[in-house]
Amino acid sequence: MVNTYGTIQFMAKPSIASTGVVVGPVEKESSFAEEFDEILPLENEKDETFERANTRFIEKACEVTIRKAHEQMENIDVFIGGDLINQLSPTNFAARQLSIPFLGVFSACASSMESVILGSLLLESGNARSVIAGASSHHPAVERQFRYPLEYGSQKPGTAQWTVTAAGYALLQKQAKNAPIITHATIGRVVDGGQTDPLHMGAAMAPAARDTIERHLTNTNSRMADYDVIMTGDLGKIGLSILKEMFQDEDSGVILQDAGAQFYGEKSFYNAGASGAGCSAAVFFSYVYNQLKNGVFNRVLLVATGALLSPLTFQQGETIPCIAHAIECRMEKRG
Amino acid sequence: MEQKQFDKIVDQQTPKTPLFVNMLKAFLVGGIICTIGQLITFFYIRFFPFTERTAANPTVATMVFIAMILTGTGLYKKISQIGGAGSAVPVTGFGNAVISASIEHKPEGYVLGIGGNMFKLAGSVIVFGVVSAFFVALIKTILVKLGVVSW
Amino acid sequence: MKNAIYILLLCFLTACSNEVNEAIYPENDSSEIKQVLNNYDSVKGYSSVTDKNDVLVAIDIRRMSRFNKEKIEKKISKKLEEKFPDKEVLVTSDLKIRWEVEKIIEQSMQEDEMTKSIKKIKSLSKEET
Amino acid sequence: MISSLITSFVVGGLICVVGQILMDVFKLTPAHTLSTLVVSGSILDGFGLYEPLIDFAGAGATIPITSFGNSLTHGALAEAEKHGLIGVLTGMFEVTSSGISAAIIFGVIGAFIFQNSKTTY
Repeated sequence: MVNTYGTIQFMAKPSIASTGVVVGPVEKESSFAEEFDEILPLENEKDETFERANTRFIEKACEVTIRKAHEQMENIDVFIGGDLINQLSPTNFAARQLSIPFLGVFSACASSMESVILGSLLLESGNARSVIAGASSHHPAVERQFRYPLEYGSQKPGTAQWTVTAAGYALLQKQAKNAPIITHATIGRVVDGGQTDPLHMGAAMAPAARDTIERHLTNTNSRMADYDVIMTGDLGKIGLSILKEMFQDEDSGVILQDAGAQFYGEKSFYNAGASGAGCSAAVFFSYVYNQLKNGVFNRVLLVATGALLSPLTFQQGETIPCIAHAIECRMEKRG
Repeated sequence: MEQKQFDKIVDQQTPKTPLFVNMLKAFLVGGIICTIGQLITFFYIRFFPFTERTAANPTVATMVFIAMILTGTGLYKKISQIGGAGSAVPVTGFGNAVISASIEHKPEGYVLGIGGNMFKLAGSVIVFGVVSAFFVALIKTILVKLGVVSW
Repeated sequence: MKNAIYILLLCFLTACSNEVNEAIYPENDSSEIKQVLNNYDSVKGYSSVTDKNDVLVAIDIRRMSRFNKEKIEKKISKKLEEKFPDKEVLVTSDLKIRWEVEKIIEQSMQEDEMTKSIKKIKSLSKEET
Repeated sequence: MISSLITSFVVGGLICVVGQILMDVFKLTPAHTLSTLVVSGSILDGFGLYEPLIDFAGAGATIPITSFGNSLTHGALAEAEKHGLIGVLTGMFEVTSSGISAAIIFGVIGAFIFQNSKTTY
């Protein structure tokens, strides 16, 4: 393990052995719908609270992940996960059910990459053989905590994003067969672009994404064109165009992509696109992972961005600090 | 990158709010809601012993009842996405704020959930209505006592 | 398109106020009420009933004069009180009361019945909001 | 009657346009917008301007939330006229209770009837 200016280079070839993505009913409108492992017909079952439903999504995603790798729950050493609800209660409650040694992480919508980085570090140091890592978000549960009651009519501006209902988890193992390996990771710095509008997250998160991507490129001594795709988590359509504008790189136009901007395609109902911890997790662990496995992509940079605000801080007039964590994945040529 | 430069980029890339279109939609939706209110007022005047003045009360209650049905069936937020202030400013918007909060917090129990959270959005309207009414009435009463204005 | 809507609305606003409706019951002492009411341009119609104690006048005020509704009502009722010093005068532009008064006229009620209705109407109008 | 409907449409619509301007131009949240309108309704009544508007526009003036501030002030003023300064405190809710009580009652009934579990958006 080598750390240069915040970018970690993994030597032990931690790899993503399998993934599991479980999404809610609204997400069947997603342009990635075919890639998801399971689409549940209901956001919550009768008499089930949204928080409890969020827990169920996480449990389900973990089960799918482990089943696809033909592993047993008992053989997993550590479970790392996060979500957006206060005190991480859904993930904590899922850990109660799974009874795997558990680390809860929070960096808002960047939680997915944070847990993968931590998992890779555990593998690298030899302290674990199998780690399950990921994140989730649940639209109604998140909405009621951060914004207004679900049935409250408030006009959403074009910059607003739709928090997805999704749980995405990945099983990390050293040198799994025919699986993409994680070569580098860049831990993000908290960057504040001075934005205050909680309905314009893309603008708030773009500086954090730029900071992480730029540091990653410098530290690994590479250029944008070296990657098949650099995919950010949930900047949304407007956030992505802000990021592209900030780079002014001739390659940024095609290579920079955003999971949130593509999640719901061009449907105007979702305004600027998707967001939420589950958004980056779902897209990275389904679409991007499958493309890597099928050899369409060989080298990708996944950057999950998170806005570290709470309903209290923006009412208190604080600006929105943001963070972005990145991992670089490669698919080794099959020999 | 400097803050100024970044702010400029954000400004360029963020689509402008379609102010005129939004105003027109608010006008139409708000106007329609008020016209429905007027029809209900006529109904109460015609078939019940209410005058123009006293019919306002049952009209407001009926509008809140309609807001309950629309909120519970999930239609009100769709109307709001089009209408904006047009659906928020009429009393139905006040009803929507109260009713949506109480439906939302049902899982936390009747006392702490519904009772405690019902006014978490609409409470400020009552607070500021009462406070401003107090001061306006106080000032006017004092001015009348001083003989500056009359009732 | 939008201008057209506004023009249409304006047309509606002005066009709807042309029908004039005057009814006084019983007709024998109509002249004095008529005299008073015809002086007011803002009143476009009225119906009135009188019994031995009361004068009830329901007026229809032009839309744009409605801002001054209370003032107009007060003025007219003062004028009428001068003409009928021994009767109680009630002048109102309330729709409910106009409908009730019209009902009395339509049914051409007898004295007793009318007194009863007038009492009911007066108690209605006294109710605060 | 038709003219009443039109005036209530126009006046009610215009009050909503003011709300939309507060939201879009001054970037206020819905709660801030409604509070501002309620305060302005009560100030207008202080000048004796809101009641003529109700006379003119009917439901166009009573349905928007501004009438809430108006009737609170109106109750307080009516009571103050009778009982002096102390009436300012006691008369406040005399006139307006219908909006609040309807919201509370239908809020509780709505919570009983409706579930917050629909997934169709």
